[in-house]
Amino acid sequence: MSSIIFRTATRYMFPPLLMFSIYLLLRGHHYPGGGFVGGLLAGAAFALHSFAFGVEAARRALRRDPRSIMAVGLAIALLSGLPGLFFGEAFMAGIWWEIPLRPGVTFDLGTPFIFDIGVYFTVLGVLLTLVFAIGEEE
Amino acid sequence: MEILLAIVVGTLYASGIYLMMRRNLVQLIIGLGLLSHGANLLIFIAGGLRSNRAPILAEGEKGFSTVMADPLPQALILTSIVISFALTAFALVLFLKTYRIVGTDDVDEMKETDT
Amino acid sequence: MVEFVCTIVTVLLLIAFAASFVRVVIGPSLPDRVIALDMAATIVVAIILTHCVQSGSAYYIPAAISIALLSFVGTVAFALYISKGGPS
Amino acid sequence: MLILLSICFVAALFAPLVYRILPKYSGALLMVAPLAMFLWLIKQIPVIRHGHVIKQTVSWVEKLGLELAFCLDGLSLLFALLISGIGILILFYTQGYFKGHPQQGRFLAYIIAFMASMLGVVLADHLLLIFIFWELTSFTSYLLIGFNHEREDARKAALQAMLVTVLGGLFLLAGLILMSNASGTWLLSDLIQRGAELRAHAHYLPILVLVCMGAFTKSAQFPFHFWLPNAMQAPTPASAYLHSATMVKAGIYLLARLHPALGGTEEWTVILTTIGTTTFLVGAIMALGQHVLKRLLAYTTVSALGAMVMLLGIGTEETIKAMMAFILAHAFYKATLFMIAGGITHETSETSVDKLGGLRKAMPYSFVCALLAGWSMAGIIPSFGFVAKETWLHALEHYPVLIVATVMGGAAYVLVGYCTGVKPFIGKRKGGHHLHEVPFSMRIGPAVLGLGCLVLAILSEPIGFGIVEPAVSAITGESHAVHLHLWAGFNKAFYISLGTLGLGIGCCFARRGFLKLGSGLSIFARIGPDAAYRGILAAVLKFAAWQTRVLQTGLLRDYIRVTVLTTVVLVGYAFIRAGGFERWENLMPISPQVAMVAMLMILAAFFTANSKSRLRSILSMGVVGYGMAMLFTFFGAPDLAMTQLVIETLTVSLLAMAFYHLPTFRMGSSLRTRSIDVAISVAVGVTVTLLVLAALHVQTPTPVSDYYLEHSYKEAHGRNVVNVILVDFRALDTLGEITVLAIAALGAYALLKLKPKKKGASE
Amino acid sequence: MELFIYNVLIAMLWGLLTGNMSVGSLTIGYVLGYISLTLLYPPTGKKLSYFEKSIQLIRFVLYFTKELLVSSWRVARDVVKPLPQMRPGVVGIPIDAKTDLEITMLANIISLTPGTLSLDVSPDRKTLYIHAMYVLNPDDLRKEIKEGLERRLLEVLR
Amino acid sequence: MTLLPSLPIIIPLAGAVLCMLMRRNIAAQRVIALVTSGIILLISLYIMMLTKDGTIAVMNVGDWQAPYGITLVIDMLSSVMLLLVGLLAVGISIYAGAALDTERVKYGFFPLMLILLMGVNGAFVTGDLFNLYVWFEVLLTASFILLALGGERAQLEGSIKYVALNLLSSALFLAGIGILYGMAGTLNMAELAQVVQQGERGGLVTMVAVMFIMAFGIKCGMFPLYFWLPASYPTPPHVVTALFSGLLTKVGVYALIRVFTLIFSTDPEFLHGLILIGAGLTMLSGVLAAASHYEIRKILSVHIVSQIGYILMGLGLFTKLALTGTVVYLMHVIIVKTNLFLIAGIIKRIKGTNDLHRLGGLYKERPGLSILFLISAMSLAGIPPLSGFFAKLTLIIAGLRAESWLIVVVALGVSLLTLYSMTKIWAYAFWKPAPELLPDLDPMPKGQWILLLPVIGYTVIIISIGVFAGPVFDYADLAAEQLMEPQRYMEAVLGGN
Amino acid sequence: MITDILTCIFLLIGALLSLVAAAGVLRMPDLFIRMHAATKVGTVGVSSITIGLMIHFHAITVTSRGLLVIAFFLLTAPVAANMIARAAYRSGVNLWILTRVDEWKAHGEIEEED
Ligand code: NA
Ligand code: NA
Repeated sequence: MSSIIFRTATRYMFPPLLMFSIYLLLRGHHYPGGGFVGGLLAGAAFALHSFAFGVEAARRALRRDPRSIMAVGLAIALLSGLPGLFFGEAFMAGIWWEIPLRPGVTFDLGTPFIFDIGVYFTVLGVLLTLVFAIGEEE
Repeated sequence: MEILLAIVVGTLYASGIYLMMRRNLVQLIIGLGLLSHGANLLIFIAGGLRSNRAPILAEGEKGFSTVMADPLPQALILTSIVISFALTAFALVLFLKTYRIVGTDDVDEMKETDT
Repeated sequence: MVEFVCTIVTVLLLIAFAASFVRVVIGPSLPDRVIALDMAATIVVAIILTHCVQSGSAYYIPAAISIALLSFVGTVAFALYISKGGPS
Repeated sequence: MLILLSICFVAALFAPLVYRILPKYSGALLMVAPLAMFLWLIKQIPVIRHGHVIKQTVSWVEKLGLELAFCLDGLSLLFALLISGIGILILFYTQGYFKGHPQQGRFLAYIIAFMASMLGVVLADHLLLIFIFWELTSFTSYLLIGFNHEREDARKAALQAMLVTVLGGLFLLAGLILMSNASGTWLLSDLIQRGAELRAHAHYLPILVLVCMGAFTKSAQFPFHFWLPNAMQAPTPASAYLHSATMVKAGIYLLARLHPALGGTEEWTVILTTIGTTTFLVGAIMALGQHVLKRLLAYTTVSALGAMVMLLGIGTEETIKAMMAFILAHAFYKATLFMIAGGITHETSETSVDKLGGLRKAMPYSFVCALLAGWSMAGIIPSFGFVAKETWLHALEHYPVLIVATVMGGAAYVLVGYCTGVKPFIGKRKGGHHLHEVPFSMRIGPAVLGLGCLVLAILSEPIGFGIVEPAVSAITGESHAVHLHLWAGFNKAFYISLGTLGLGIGCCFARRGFLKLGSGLSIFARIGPDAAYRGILAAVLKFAAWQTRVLQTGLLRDYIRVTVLTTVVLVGYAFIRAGGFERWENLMPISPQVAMVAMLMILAAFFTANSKSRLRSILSMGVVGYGMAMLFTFFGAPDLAMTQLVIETLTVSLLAMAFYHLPTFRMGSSLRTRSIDVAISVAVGVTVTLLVLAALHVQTPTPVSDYYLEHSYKEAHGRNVVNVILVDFRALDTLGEITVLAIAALGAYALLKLKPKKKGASE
Repeated sequence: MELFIYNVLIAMLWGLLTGNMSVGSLTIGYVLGYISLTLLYPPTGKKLSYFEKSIQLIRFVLYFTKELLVSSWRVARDVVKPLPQMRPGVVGIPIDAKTDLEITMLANIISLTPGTLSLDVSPDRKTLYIHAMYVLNPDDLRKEIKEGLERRLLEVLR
Repeated sequence: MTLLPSLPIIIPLAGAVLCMLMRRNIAAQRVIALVTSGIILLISLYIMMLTKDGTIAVMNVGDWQAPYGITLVIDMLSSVMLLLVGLLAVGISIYAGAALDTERVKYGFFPLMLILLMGVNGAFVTGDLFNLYVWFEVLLTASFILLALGGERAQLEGSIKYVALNLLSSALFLAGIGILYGMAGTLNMAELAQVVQQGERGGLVTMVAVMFIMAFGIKCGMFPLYFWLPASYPTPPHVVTALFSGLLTKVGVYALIRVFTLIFSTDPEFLHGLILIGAGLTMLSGVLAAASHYEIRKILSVHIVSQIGYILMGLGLFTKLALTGTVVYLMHVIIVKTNLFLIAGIIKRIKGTNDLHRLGGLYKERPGLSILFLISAMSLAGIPPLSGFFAKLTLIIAGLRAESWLIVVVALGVSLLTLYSMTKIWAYAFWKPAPELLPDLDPMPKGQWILLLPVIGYTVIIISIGVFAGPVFDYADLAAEQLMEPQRYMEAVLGGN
Repeated sequence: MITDILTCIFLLIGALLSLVAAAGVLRMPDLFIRMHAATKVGTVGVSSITIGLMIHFHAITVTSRGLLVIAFFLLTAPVAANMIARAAYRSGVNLWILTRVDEWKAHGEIEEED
């Protein structure tokens, strides 16, 4: 089994890692990052978890089967292409909503961003499907 | 500069092909990896190394004032990197499984289906 | 001045990178290669950070963090591999 | 016409069904189709007789110029009458022959389909349509010859017949298309008008040869005759129909049909006469040595077909008239004899003439019919065979050499006519078991046709101007009056004919000698065309096996070598063809960082490739990846650098995780192998480098990218242009990319978890 | 309680990352941190007490930085010298640290300090084995680590 | 047009996602796959209606105007290909639903199949070179997995060669794209065509074109690049081979046709000459290989190679008539080949083997199946008036009109050898009496009639292509016309400037 | 100006430290000693360069992220080193011949563990 040191370190690194991955996702549209790298880092966090506590524990922490997450991610990415149609535009046309955070400051939420979220979840699911499957190999 | 990089691309392709012709499954995978590196670098060079400035618009600005690196080859390479990662991962598992079932990782011994 | 120093720094770092690459090649044990590669990754981070200074764009910093984290995960994976008695 | 033809095909289609529902009456029911055709044709005789031509055209494949164009003139009328008329009789015959046979329905289907196809050949006016029906006859005859499919001989014979005739068909196709290209029309009726043009065309000789190849294979001309005797594996109704009366005459029909377009040249005459005469003699001689009923008949059929080609080759009005008369005579007597032979074998289970005898008591009807047919075959008055032979000899007046040949052949016909029409019925009974006459349905055909030999002779005159004359006119392309006489007086031809008969009778006495000769001739089986066919087939198969062995070695290395070398050679050739490089402009100056990274990458790639330790190899590849990331960093691609590094690390880690389950490197290749591989790899490297260098000097400004840079923030709300391209401008790529990722993971998972089942579990 | 601090820390980290220390941003950070934590710990009734130990923390950081620089220098010098002067050895150190966090922190700090590298904790969690570059006397080394690093660290943590 | 051209991509993906979400419910997956396939077919029929008057349907994904975004373009060729995919999808779904074991379904056969269809459709509709690469990878990945799924030894060995050589092809393809982009500054095929036709870069264009021949040549199984095909195709379940034979190599051919009529049409003497030589060698080599095998699926597999030769022959001749022939050949061979593999699957089910030496007696026992086989086999051999005849006929007429004698000779000879191979199967498996040693494994497997459904359907199509060759040729002719006049394509995409 | 000089100094220190570390990795006699060089000096090197970076940009966003870089390195480096060292020690990687004491004596005992 892995050492106390590693387990403890993992326990404390896990949340910041997840957070960092979301940070990369959110900032991806303006700065380097994006759903892909974000998803990979989130996956890396769970991979680390599985190294430290075993695949079973990591699966429990994830709550859902990674393959479902993957499918959901794909579904999000696909669905993000549809809103444009309701506005008479083409499939995958970007539709943007300005969400006021506080007076004067708005957050641009757009279908391309939702698409990126789909990428995030797909990549997360993919990486974990792989890591768990290889990890469970005898 | 580009000439040097062209040689790098050539070397990557050459090493990749050489590894693919070895007998070991792992070398096959590594060879494929080098090949995809080579292809990516080729796109990068052929797409033109026109600037070292990242194509990212600074906060507060509305448009680019200087020449930026070409963003399109970058996007293409990103896609290609991800795809080849996916394929490498799958190939790895495939080879693992093959080794288990066939009982060897010697590619030269895998000719049952051809004759 | 900064740009010039950055070039020198990058070259120095590349020499260090080369040195760690040599260790990757000569081994002799797997852990040797792994720590050498980990160090190579660290040096790449350093090079990227230097490039930030040189090009005046701070965009690469998240990249540096990602690499630090991922190389950690990679090193751990190798450590597990070694402790499972995996052959080199 | 089209409707009647369609009815025939429909009848074929439903034959098995009809048979299943009404097994007893299926023959009679299905007979309606050819009967309708036959009656319609009879009705057209006067029309055609007056020089009219009946045409019908329905468009089919417009873009290919292919129409369902049919044309009924004297020639096609004669053939169509034979086909449908004999077809009806064969259907009767089949009813009895296959009584109780489980696959009778299928047989009916095949033979009616064949009949329809054959009718199609003779009625079609469009060159391609002819070919379509032509191929259909080959195909249906394959099914018919192989009808006794559990016998290996039957399967082989069927294959042989089909390969030979289809091969010819392919030649024919090429010939027909060339002909159309040369003449600018697909329609036979137009083509005939443009004969002069065609004969003067540069492609005339190829066209002629190709068409002849088609016709000769179909009509069993030397040296393609060998398939016909072998095809006697077919059930007798099929042999009687296909291999005497109809299919084999398709080639004759075609040549006759094209005579106005292609005929009359020296080439035509030389080719047709030579081949025809050779076939005529070879068939006759081979027939002499046979003792199996059907083979006797088969070889004389070959011979007869040769005679027809010979007569057509000479191409005078007289010879063509003789040919038509002979076709008619031959169809009647040969079909009869085949049916009788089938009946004999049906009742006695005996195939050899020498083991038969004294059947006249048990099979009186058959005897009479056989006698009539044999009579005609021998060319003795009063029979239509005699009429034909008279006309024939008369036509050959100016070709003494051919007359000699005719006499020799005719003598053989006498012998065979005796052996098949008389000998089984006379003399002592052989074989003790209880024999009886063939069933009624099997008597109709021989009776009608046998009597026909006589009746036709009596009706020579009307047949001559009613049926033969239009046909001859169609062949020659101008109208002729044809007079056929049963008795033309004691002329030269008659004496020769008489001589032939005498020689033939002599042959009958010398038959034992011929049988010995026959066994001597069996050497042809080893060195003749049949052997050549087998040899070629075997050689092709051997070559095929060799090429498969050489190409499909099973070694991935070989595959990669060939693939890569081909690429290198072709790209290299294109490079040289393009004239190498031009000069480069606007290259970036060398910067020390990039140069160092480049050197490191080259080294790392080298160590990756040349490593005895797989981990060293893998980690060296990691270094290559890091080098890539640094290059991406230096050239303004932070997203790429980041992704590359992350992916590289992941890949290396995944490999490490998997390595636990894989063995270490063990097998090396020999020095020779490695040297070759190194050489190939270096060639690849050089080619790729040259390619990149060649690409450098043609770089253009990239308007697309400028658009992205300009619109990324304004319209796509993103500052990171690369990311905007990925999720907006070219989001579809990314959608595909994550799909790849997803299924790769799915696949890896499935591969790891799904355990292979025991053998044969799936499908 | 420990979790609460940790959560707050995460929220602040979020602020740092986004470069936006506004209330809204911190709330988002808090929520994200909460989600991450719940993924890790299914809710339990565990209760921990805590108080701010900023002064001790700062003192510790200063001490550690000094150690870091000094030993870095030592190692660097040794690396460059033609003939290295080191005396390496593997030494077991009895530890007072009890909790996972304490043990881990200690091990990490030891590893970070040049010249020492923690190898493993004994199964009974009482001994920490380290590899050291300069082992003139194992007992001196033990004392140095126990009195210096461990004491100060535990001060901060407890 | 804001959606329609993208539906052939979206619908299968949606179906696949649904299947992935319903991982455990096998019955639901079967239904989803069938319904999705049905929708694909309906859409392709609708698209066919739209494009049959010569309209080229264009859609800019994300409303980014060409050449900046990714443009989907459906001309007649694409439309025909889509329709074929639809037809195949429905039949394969039905067959797979009945034939496959639950394990394979549980581990994702249907989502993989649907994704394969997505990739294939994507390749057929895209008007962007890099996007084409992406779809290639999508369908390749799906095919890798379908090939290996099940994990039997032969499958795995075959997969390795398949993976290695196809990835090599991808590397070539990618290199070609990179250079082309550097040269032309665009990835939109219409604009690329414009740039190339301005013709300043002739030499380099030819080099890149050769690379594309190689890259697509590997994918479509051209001589001497086809090794992966015989190594891998005979290994997975029959329904997978059927799917592959219908679609995979054909996408490679489609790509060759697209690229070499639209973009690289400036140097036909060399490039199309090269393709023509390749075509001749391909058909010859494939058919010879078929002659040497005695296993139904191996024979059929190497025959794929041979048929690719015919399809390429039309492209190599590069006349309108020849391309018409190519399009008809594509229609014909996709259906026929799939059908033959499905029949081989049924034979395997009934007799437990596909080895000709061990088979026999099927003609006696299964007249219905025999006729179904015979029709497909003879169509493949080019016996009139079945689909294959018209396809070959057109090519041969085109060859003779172009006075390319040699290729015509080869094509005719190969046709004869094809006939030989088909009759070999017929004689051994159907006519020959059954060898005693082989017990009838499963005299009437339950649900076999479902397996026959698609086979019967395809047989009807095969006959219909022959009988209704007129309309079929109208479509093919329109497709060829559009291919020979790339100007139309460019105008449709770029708006005439 | 002063920031530039400071930036340069920190960058150079970082580079030199990395160089020294690399030299250590090349020269040191056994794995564990090499690890001292690799992990620590490398970490300090990166931190130094990061400080240079923070000084150069002297912007709050860059500084905060720079701090994060340092924090992540300080967090991951020792753990990674520990993992490798432990695994290596247990799997029997040779200690330098001049190693003075080995109080753990678990060297090469990996098989018992698993
Ligand atoms: Na690290
Ligand atoms: Na480190």
